[in-house]
Amino acid sequence: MADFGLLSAILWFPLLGIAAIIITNRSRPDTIKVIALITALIDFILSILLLYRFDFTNANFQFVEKIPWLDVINSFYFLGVDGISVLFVPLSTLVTLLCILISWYSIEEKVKEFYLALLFTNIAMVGVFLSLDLLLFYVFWEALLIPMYLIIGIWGGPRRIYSTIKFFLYTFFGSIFMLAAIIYLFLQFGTFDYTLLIGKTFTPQVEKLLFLGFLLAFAVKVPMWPFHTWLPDAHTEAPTAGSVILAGILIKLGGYGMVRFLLPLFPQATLFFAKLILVLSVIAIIYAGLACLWQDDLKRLIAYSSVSHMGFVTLGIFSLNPIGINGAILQMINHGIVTGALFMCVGVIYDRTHSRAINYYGGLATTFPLYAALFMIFTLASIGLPGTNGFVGEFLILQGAFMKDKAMVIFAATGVIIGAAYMLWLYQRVFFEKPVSGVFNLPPLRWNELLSLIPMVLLIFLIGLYPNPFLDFMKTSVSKILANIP
Amino acid sequence: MVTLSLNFGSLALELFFLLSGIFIFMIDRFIKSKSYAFWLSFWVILGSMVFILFIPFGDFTRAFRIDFFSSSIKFLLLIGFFFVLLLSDTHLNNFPGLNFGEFYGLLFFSLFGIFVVLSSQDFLTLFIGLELMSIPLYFLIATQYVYRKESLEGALKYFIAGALSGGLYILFLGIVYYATGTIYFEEVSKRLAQGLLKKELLLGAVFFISALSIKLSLVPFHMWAPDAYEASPLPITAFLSGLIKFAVMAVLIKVLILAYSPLKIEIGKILIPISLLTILIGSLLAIRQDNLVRLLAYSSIAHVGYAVLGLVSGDFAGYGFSLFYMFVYLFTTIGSFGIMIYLVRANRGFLEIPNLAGICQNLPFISLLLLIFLFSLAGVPPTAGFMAKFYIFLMLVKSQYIGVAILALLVSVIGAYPYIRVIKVIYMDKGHLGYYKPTYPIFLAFSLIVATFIVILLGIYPRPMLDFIQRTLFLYISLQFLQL
Amino acid sequence: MIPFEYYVLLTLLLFCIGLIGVLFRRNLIILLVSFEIMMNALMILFASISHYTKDVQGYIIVFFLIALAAAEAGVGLTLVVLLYRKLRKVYADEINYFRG
Amino acid sequence: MDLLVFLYLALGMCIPGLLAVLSKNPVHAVLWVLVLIIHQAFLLYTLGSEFLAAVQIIVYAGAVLVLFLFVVYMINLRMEERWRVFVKRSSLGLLILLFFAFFFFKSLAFLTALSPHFKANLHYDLSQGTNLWWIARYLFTHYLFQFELIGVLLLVVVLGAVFLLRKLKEVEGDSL
Repeated sequence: MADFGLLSAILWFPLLGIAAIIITNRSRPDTIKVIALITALIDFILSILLLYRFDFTNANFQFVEKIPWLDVINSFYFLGVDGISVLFVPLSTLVTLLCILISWYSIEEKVKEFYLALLFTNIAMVGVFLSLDLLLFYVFWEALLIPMYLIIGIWGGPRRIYSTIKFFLYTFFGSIFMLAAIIYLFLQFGTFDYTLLIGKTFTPQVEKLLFLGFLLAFAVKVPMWPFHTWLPDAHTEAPTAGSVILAGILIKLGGYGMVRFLLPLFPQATLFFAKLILVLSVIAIIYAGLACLWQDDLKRLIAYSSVSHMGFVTLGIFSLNPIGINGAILQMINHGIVTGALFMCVGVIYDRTHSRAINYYGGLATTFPLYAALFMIFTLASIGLPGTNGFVGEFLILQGAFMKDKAMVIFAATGVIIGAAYMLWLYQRVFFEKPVSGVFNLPPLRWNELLSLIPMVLLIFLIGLYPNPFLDFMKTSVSKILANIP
Repeated sequence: MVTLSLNFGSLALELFFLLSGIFIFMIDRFIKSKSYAFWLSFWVILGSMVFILFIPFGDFTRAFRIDFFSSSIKFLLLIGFFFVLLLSDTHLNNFPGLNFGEFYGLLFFSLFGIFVVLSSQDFLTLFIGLELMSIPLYFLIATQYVYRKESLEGALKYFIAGALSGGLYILFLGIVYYATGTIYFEEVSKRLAQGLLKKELLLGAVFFISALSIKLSLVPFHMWAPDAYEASPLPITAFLSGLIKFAVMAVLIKVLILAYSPLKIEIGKILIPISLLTILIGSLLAIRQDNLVRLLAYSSIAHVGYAVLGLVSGDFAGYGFSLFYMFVYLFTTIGSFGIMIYLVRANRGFLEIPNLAGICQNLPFISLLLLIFLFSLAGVPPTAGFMAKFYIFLMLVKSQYIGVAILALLVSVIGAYPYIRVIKVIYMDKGHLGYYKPTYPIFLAFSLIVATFIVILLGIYPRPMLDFIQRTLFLYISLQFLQL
Repeated sequence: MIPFEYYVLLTLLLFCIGLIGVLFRRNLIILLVSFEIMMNALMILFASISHYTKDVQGYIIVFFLIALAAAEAGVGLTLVVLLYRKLRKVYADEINYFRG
Repeated sequence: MDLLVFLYLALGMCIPGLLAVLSKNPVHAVLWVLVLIIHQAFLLYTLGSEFLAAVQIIVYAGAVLVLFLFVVYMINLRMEERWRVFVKRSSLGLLILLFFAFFFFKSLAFLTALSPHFKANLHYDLSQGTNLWWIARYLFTHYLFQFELIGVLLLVVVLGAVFLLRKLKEVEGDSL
């Protein structure tokens, strides 16, 4: 196969950058930044190449690499992509690239460590999306904790330590149960190989327990409603890049995990629990939406809005029909782009004024017009205005959920309205009204900020106006996954 | 009359150690130069690492046997000991008043004791070996008593614990002798295989495990560990928590295989509550420690608890995983104590965790290494700590101890907290403590890099090491059962 | 012939007496003395088994135990003397420089 | 007659043992242990080993206890003023003691019921030689290795004591 090794190249290429950064003297931060940027750029180009070569008529795993890793327990270094994961890989590399750009001036201390952590994050994120061996998956999944723990804890805001420890312990706690379930699966079937595990049958009792083990890990990451409390704290205190990674990729891992593992491996349990999860999703949508209304902190508001949006994603996934799942995957990518961009925007003004309080701002539209325009686009995309990508995703999800359960959709649609309310109200409070003293004479947008925001705008309109190519990638794989579910 | 083999060839390595220990010890008075003792021990250890590959297998009387298992474990221990020597050299340069030769000499005696323990074929030799292993340590812990008052207290506590362990061990010896009339592993095993005396020997095993659990600092007998660790010089602490525990674990496994294999399931059941409590108490008490050494002491308590979990199922593969766990822990210990030796050179106050605040600014390299080791101790991939824990849990679930596995997993979340707290202090707090930036002595840098390399390598690709340990064990077991 | 159980009972009794000393006394000298009592108790067991079964091993183990007890006493006394010279304290609960 | 002798010796060991453990004055404790040791030596003699009885008296009474007495006099211990011995460490101690008491009483039944019925491993026969002869014969053949080890062990104790008691040169300004 001609493309053998492409996935490994994408996965491990940042190691070169890491090595180069390690040997660079820390007194030359600009060199470090340039190295990191070039590494991320090349990695992104490689992942675009992957997208280009990907054959979306084929529902099987492509670019498969399988090398024995731990013989004793029959575990493999097993990589592959299908329609579900292929879009996330370029998204991860893109987010890393943009994070490097957006932090160009805002990270001033411990520059070396910061870019090391970012590149390491990139490896772990891509690894999670690529690995088809459960143990390998778990290793990457947990390894992601280390750099995120550091990114939030070192470069974050005033209450960063509380948030980062909360983040670490919550996610660590969640994944422990997944580990137990993985070990059980291995002992039952003697393999960690995802492709071999599909279609195995269990007794209902066991299947439910295993499902819950996996679900807990994913639910903490997504985060679903009762487990969401780490997210606002972590988002609020993280540095801009950290928030963008959290919103853009990290919480997508949960949704990805659900589509990848829960549905195909435990179809019966999925059916059994689907109703419960739908209810939880709707609770998340409405609860988080309402919570947004009384936030006075910009980042916290956006963090709660992502809880709400991820509620849509789980709603879509557990509507268990192709439309809903396609919508959910697309919405995950949309949410990564839009919320990531919103966090970048907040980072932009935070760097200038060092305040995240909504009351602090007012009338930015007159003093900072270009920024206001960009923010408007992201706000509208977040609400889901037709023509932006948010509309496509939410529409598909609601349509899918309608086919599953009509009552849910009514509640979820309320969530859309609440979403419009809080985002527009936020926009009104920050950009209109009378300008306050703190927002005059803000320095204009820098090149790195423009460079990182423009691609997001382009993607929003690209997906919003012409979503078909993106949906084509996932269609066949999604229907294959659903084939198991009666 | 049994003919006895007086095969001095198989005793060669031990004799070599003994003689070089005595030589290094005795010569100390007559040589002014301080570094000769280190170089001598350095070459002795390097030499014996080669030497051990050529030692013929065989018996010396019925008490002492060189076989594949003991030689492999000895080889691993020699590697560990080599690094302890390197650390000692770095650390002892802070104490020009000390007699280095005597220090290294006593270390050699302790290693000699460990080797005897590993090769012993009966319970009496095992006991004498254990004493020989511990007695030099009582003195070594107290090395710094001129400078630090606590060191005598630590030594005394360890001594009292050790003496209690001795008492319990002799009680066990009495029960075994009383019940079977023999003290040889194989004979005990034969009696057990005939289905006789299970109850009596199980009672003996309780005392045996109590005696060894004092050396391993398992829970009802863990009190001495933090004090002794804090009191002793840092290389000795590394020796205590890395090498000694590795060796004692190996011996426990050996006895379980050789003497107690018909009872291994019952013994496993005794070990379950002990190890769970050990993990729980070690993890909980580690939370409120402010001293790095004490933190690592409690963490070593908890880690041995995890390693013991590999023994509960009575499955031989689990024994291999326990040994693997201890091996990983050995190198994590060497790395973390190496880092502490470096920190102490910068400022003694660095052993208190709050003082570590913000050292990543000025000591970025050492902070990064500490980060790796702490994550390994917490069991986060891609470090070796995760792989070691993973295999233990795998074993537990495989042998249907699912409840135990879940409990241990839950406690491991608590156990992660102390380490991430230290990382928090290092990377996220602002610090004010003054210090100068010491250079990296070549040996310290070497051992740190090797330990880091091993911890990461075993986290990513543990297969060769695991294969080595498992094959050793299986070969040993199959030979053993062919004999019987 | 005295019943063999008597010897076992005597052993256990003396061992418990020694154990009481080890666990409850805070005078280090008496602590060491209690260890000696424990050792001595066990010697009786080995010797009596040997006597009743005509097996030499027990006697030999007793011989080793005497030597081991002497060694332990040596170590303990060294530490006690040092402790006294350094700190003028011999009570186990008075030396507590460690907290927690 | 045998029984009477045994009872006397048993009492002669248990009572001094208790007194030693409970005495306030370490000198008294050491002297009570001396009484215990001498009784034990006789017990060992009645158990058929005159050699061990002699070793017991020579090593214990002659060396170890004299060492103890020497240390007690050297550090000039006074009597314990307060009778607070059961206070300080009792909580943990009690726990461990209870643990052992439980095991003892649980095991006592079958331990005492079990008379040693095994076939002797290293059999000896008094018609062929004295007890001392047999001990020596096996000590220097079967148990040669352990015998040498004990030698090393005692050597280590001596060396360790030398190591610690040698006066360390205190280094100025070095508080490490």
